[in-house]
Amino acid sequence: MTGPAADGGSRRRPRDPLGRAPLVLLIPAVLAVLLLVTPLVTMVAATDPASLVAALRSEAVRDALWLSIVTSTAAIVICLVLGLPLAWVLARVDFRGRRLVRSLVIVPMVLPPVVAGIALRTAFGRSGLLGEPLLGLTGFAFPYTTWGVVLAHVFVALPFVVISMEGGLRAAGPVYDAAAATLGASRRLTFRRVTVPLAMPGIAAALVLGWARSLGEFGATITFNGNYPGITQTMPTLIYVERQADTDAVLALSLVMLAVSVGVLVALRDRWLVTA
Amino acid sequence: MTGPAADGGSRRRPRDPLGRAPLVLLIPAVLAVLLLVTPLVTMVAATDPASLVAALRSEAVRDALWLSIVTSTAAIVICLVLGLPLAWVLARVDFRGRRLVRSLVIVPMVLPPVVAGIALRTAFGRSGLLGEPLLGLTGFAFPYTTWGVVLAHVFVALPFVVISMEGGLRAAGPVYDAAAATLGASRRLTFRRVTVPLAMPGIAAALVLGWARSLGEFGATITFNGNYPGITQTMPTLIYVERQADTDAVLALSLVMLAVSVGVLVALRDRWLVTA
Amino acid sequence: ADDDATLQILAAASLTDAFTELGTRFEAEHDGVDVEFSFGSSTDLAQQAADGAPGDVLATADEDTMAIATAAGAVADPLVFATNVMVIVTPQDNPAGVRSLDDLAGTTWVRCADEAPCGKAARAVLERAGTTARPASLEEDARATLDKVLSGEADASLVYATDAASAGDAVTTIDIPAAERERNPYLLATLGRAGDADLAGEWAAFVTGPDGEAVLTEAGFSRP
Amino acid sequence: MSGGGGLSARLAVPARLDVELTAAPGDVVAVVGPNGAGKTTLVQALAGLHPAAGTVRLGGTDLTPLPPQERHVGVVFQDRRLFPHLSALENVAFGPRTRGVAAGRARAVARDWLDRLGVGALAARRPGELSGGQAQRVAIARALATDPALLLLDEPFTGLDVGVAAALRIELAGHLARYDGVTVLVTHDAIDALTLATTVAVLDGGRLVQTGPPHEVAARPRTEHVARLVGLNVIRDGDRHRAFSPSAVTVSVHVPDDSARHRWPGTVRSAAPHGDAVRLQVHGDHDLIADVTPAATRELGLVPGRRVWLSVKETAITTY
Amino acid sequence: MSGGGGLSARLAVPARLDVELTAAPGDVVAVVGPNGAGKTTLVQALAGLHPAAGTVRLGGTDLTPLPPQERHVGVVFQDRRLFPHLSALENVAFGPRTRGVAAGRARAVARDWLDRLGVGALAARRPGELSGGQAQRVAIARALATDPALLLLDEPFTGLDVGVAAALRIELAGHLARYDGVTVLVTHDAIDALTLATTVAVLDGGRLVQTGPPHEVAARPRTEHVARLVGLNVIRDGDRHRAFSPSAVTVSVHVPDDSARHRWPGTVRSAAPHGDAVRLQVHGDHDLIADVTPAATRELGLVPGRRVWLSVKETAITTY
Ligand SMILES: Nc1ncnc2c1ncn2[C@@H]1O[C@H](COP(=O)(O)OP(=O)(O)OP(=O)(O)O)[C@@H](O)[C@H]1O
Ligand SMILES: Nc1ncnc2c1ncn2[C@@H]1O[C@H](COP(=O)(O)OP(=O)(O)OP(=O)(O)O)[C@@H](O)[C@H]1O
Ligand code: MOO
Ligand SMILES: [Mg+2]
Ligand SMILES: [Mg+2]
Repeated sequence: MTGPAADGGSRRRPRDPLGRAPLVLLIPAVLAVLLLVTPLVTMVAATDPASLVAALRSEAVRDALWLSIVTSTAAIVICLVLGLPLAWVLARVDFRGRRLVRSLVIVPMVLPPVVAGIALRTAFGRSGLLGEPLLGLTGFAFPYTTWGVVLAHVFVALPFVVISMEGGLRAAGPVYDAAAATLGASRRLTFRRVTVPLAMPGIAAALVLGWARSLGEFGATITFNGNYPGITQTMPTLIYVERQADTDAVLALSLVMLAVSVGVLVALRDRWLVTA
Repeated sequence: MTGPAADGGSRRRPRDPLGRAPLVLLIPAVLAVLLLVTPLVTMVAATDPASLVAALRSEAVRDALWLSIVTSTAAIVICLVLGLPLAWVLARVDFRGRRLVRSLVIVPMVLPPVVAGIALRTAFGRSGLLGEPLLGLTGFAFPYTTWGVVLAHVFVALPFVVISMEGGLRAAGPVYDAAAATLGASRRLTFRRVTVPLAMPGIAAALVLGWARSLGEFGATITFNGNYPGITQTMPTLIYVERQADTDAVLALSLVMLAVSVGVLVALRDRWLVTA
Repeated sequence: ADDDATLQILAAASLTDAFTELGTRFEAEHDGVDVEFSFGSSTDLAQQAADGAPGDVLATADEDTMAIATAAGAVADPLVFATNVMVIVTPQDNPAGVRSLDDLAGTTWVRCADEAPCGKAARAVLERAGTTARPASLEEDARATLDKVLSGEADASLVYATDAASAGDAVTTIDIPAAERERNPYLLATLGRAGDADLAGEWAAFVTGPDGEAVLTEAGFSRP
Repeated sequence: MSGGGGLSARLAVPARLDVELTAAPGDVVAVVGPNGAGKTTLVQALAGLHPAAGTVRLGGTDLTPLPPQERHVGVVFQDRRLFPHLSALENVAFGPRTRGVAAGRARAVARDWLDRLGVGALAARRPGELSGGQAQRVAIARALATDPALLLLDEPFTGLDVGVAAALRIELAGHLARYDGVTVLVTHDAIDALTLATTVAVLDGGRLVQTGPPHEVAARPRTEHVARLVGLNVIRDGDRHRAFSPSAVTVSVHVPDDSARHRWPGTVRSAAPHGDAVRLQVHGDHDLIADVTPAATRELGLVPGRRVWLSVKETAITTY
Repeated sequence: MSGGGGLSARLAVPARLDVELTAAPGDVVAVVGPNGAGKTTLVQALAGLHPAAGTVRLGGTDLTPLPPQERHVGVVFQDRRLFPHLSALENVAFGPRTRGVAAGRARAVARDWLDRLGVGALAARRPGELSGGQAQRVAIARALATDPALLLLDEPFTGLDVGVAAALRIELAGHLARYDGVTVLVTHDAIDALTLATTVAVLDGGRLVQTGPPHEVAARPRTEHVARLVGLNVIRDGDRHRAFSPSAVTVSVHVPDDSARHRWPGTVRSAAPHGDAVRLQVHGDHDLIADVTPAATRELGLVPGRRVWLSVKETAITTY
């Protein structure tokens, strides 16, 4: 409590005690950033400012942007609700067939999005295996509805979320689960109060991955749900359709999407992505 | 060494000491698996066996499959070479602007694949900002070549790989880096002998994510590279073209892709995906 | 014709069936010639052609997209080699009992998006007929529109006659009288940088010749 | 012995543990034994954290089928396992909270325990911001705060400074005196075993080799490890043991010509102050310890490496 | 003192540490102090692992600008930090390997160290498969195997059983006697400080409050912590200290009427065997310790809670 010297007011970034990062790692890292950033920069440069203004004024753009945000967010909430338990089971429960389940979970990632849409149709379409009885019983069908968009997003994003979360949960050592158990915490409480907070960086990163994947998703959505403004037309769908008519507009629309997503990512504080 | 009782020969899976997994986690986990697996099953059921046989016989399919595997594998190797250092820098080096770099790295994930293709064109296209001088100097241009396919795959998969690896590297505690440093290991050696082996489960999971993403990639590839059989026509591109002619064939082709990818995923032993 | 020449054709995806067949016939007639296709959306192809993508011939599904290539100086003097017309298709058993555009109201039907070539045609037809029924979806392209009927996801859709023809017995095709006056053209042009302009020219002639006529008609196209 | 009311356990982990342990309510069982003897394994098996064959009964309840969260144990782990994402206070309040204590009350209980262990001022810090000994005290507070029926302390005084360790022994002795549960205390320190325990259980190679009241085990150690622990010399003679105190050992630099019947040559390995005496470790046929006066140490030059003779009178030896 | 050849450090970590430390080549500096005094912080700062203001010079070289990997230190971390993915052998061979020793030779060196520390049989196990004390020994082997110029041992005997700890002290004493580097040994155990150290440095609240040869610090402790550590009573009297041995204390249950000038009332907090005596902790105005005979303990009923009077003769007190 009574320290030898008061903490200086200056909050300078301290020199890393382990020394400078080696060039053999810095150089590829810089290359990687350049590879990812250059196309974004050139795309911005190639965009006609006039069409950007037009895009921002367009009601169709606002609708699509809003729908994109709503459906991606809904999808990621569902991915959290379904995916976190699945990731936990894969990380913590030692059951026969775990390897198979993990492989099956990865498979939808491999499907080209359009095929994912077709697969969804065979299951949940109006004449799909589950969709047909559902329609008969309730009169509800996923295709052509916003729910269908969310379903497609979940199907595409969930594998990324689960696999990525599983890594995070494994890193949040089971020794703390054991400690919590001796303190009387049920597995459920342990999950909520210990495992999840400890794995939070990984979980958050997984959700960002999933959200981004879902925001850019288009093939499965359009194949399964079609494209109707205000109902199923997300930004990527609008961009795709628009492209057939007006290439300039595509860049402008893409920029709008980029701006929104960078805004969201920066707004999620650093610690939500990964904590130091 | 001299134990009180010999280890029984039976290798039964021991009961989890912490008790059964709670239903509140098991139920959503099962739902998640069902959601992901049902469409795959119904898709298999909907496939006409005859077209499956035809697909397997087709030379175009074999070419495209081979190209897909080659380009995805090349892409993931590049993702490893560039992405692992970048992930390490994001996880370990405390530099001004780290948050911004991380956001920029995530952005390409948000781009709909077709837009990613357009962005790539503005940078690396024959008349792109970098592509034009490159073409002028070397006579080489990325678009419409297998290199272009690999570039598109890297652009699309790298963000997933980096963000996911960063989580893994963060979990491989820096305290071990410090221990290695006191034993005389340079940061480079520490990276190779300590950090990477410790983060292996996360790194492997990230590579699987990236490989899967790249295998299913199609929008950026076809936009940036066109669709030339044997050169740029990957499985997803072939499936796209085939869809214009024959939906049955699409299912058959997708199944072939699925089978191959499940085969690869299962072949990568459990420990390569995530170790217990 | 030359030995061991390759003819590289960039063609709208809706031409996949017809051009593949024509390619086989062309190869049979031209010893040592290899015809290769790069199918894609007309927009993609036109842009790629403008960007200098390898290829000898560009075939697009409408004038606007061909204009992209023309404007870039990649092609000159495109020619219309076929036209297409809108029809209604329903699943084979026509569950919603659609007989004409007027029956669309109240059913789950789809058409192409306004921005797609097939969407422009569909909208023109619908406007001409005064139909105001709202589709469930504005599809990305003609094939996706057909697909919705084929898979039972839609009761009806407006597609090209060529798409209907490719689906064969799987669908019931209903002609639209008002559509005849909204035919849309398919254009073909030799790319400026064609490796073998002669061969490209021969392909144009072949497509507009008797073989082309036979195959294209079989596929549901009409002559311009 | 019947385990009615107290603890009665029979546990086996292949190749690591095979013990039978009973204790009456209120008992404090000190588990001692060399590294790798299975002490931690025993603690974990009792807590239900390590799969083990056998049964554990406590106060008439059969704990065997119960998972750890229903056994109502309190554990100080050898590797501490404080939750890194929670403050010291939250770590300690965790147990009461899960046992249904209201949040405010749980925090008050936690704060009280932290105060008792002298780390109340650090309540808001996370484990990563504590020194080793500070963290150890938080770990002890966390285990005690749940008021468990079975208290399992795996080397709880590790890393504590002498003052705190002494104070904590007193605190713990007071607590354990009022406590009618069973305590299992793993320790490498004779003081813990002798001051806190009602029973000492000596573990070696996964088996219990001796159990009994502290003074008895201390007086008649059956393993070299316990002899070292309590500072006695023990020599095995067939299946009997002969024990004698280090202060009964006479050290000379020549062959002794006195009446002592027992004498051994050896080499001094170390010399260190022990109370008012100097304790020598002598290596020979037997490894023995001898306490001599500081004066003698100087006069005889008893530094490491010195060859010496040790002798003990028969009357100073207990045989059992 | 000049640091020429030896260690000369001046280190400050805001609010945690501010010390100046010098040591000659071959010196073993025992750093003692209560929990949270800054001992681990000092070790980490010397190793270059904790950002600190100041300078560190060793054998004429200025280590200050050097990162840890170039300081050639050997560290036993308080939290061990064995590489979990490497076997015990690989952990120990890691240092020699990075210092350029050929693989086979490094493994031989590692095996030798593991053997010396009695864990050679566990060479193939990973840290997760070792008991606490076994892992601790591997950690010590790992630090020693690099033959460092500066050896930093943070509570190296933690979790070791008495036999091993004693053997290890002997082993280490031998090693350190031949060693011309500087050793900094953090410990809570008086025996370590007294048997292994050439200098004892007492840290409190981040500052060095006393430095000197072991016997001097032991004889004239300036902090209560050191007094406790060496088992002396120390009473502060203005800026002077008065020390006396626990065996000089007379315990009575009534107000003593003898000639002793110094007497204090108090309550017995604990009674534990200490050598052949019983050591009492007595709580009063001062917390004092007193050694009495087991017989006296029984006769006077010196159990915890008993009110007693302590007295010391003036002649038994050292004032400094
Ligand atoms: N995961 C494991 N696999 C194999 N053997 C193990 C494993 N964990 C521990 N052991 C062995 O089991 C034995 C008992 O270990 P345990 O941790 O119970 O010892 P301990 O008595 O607590 O020792 P210490 O005093 O060093 O803490 C040791 O020999 C140890 O090497
Ligand atoms: N990350 C941190 N942030 C703030 N304070 C810290 C942090 N780490 C340690 N401290 C404090 O610094 C002081 C010195 O800690 P240090 O670990 O050096 O103590 P120590 O002397 O090694 O104690 P011990 O004997 O318990 O190991 C302690 O009071 C501790 O609470
Ligand atoms: O350009 Mo198309 O033929 O509508 O896909
Ligand atoms: Mg242990
Ligand atoms: Mg410390």
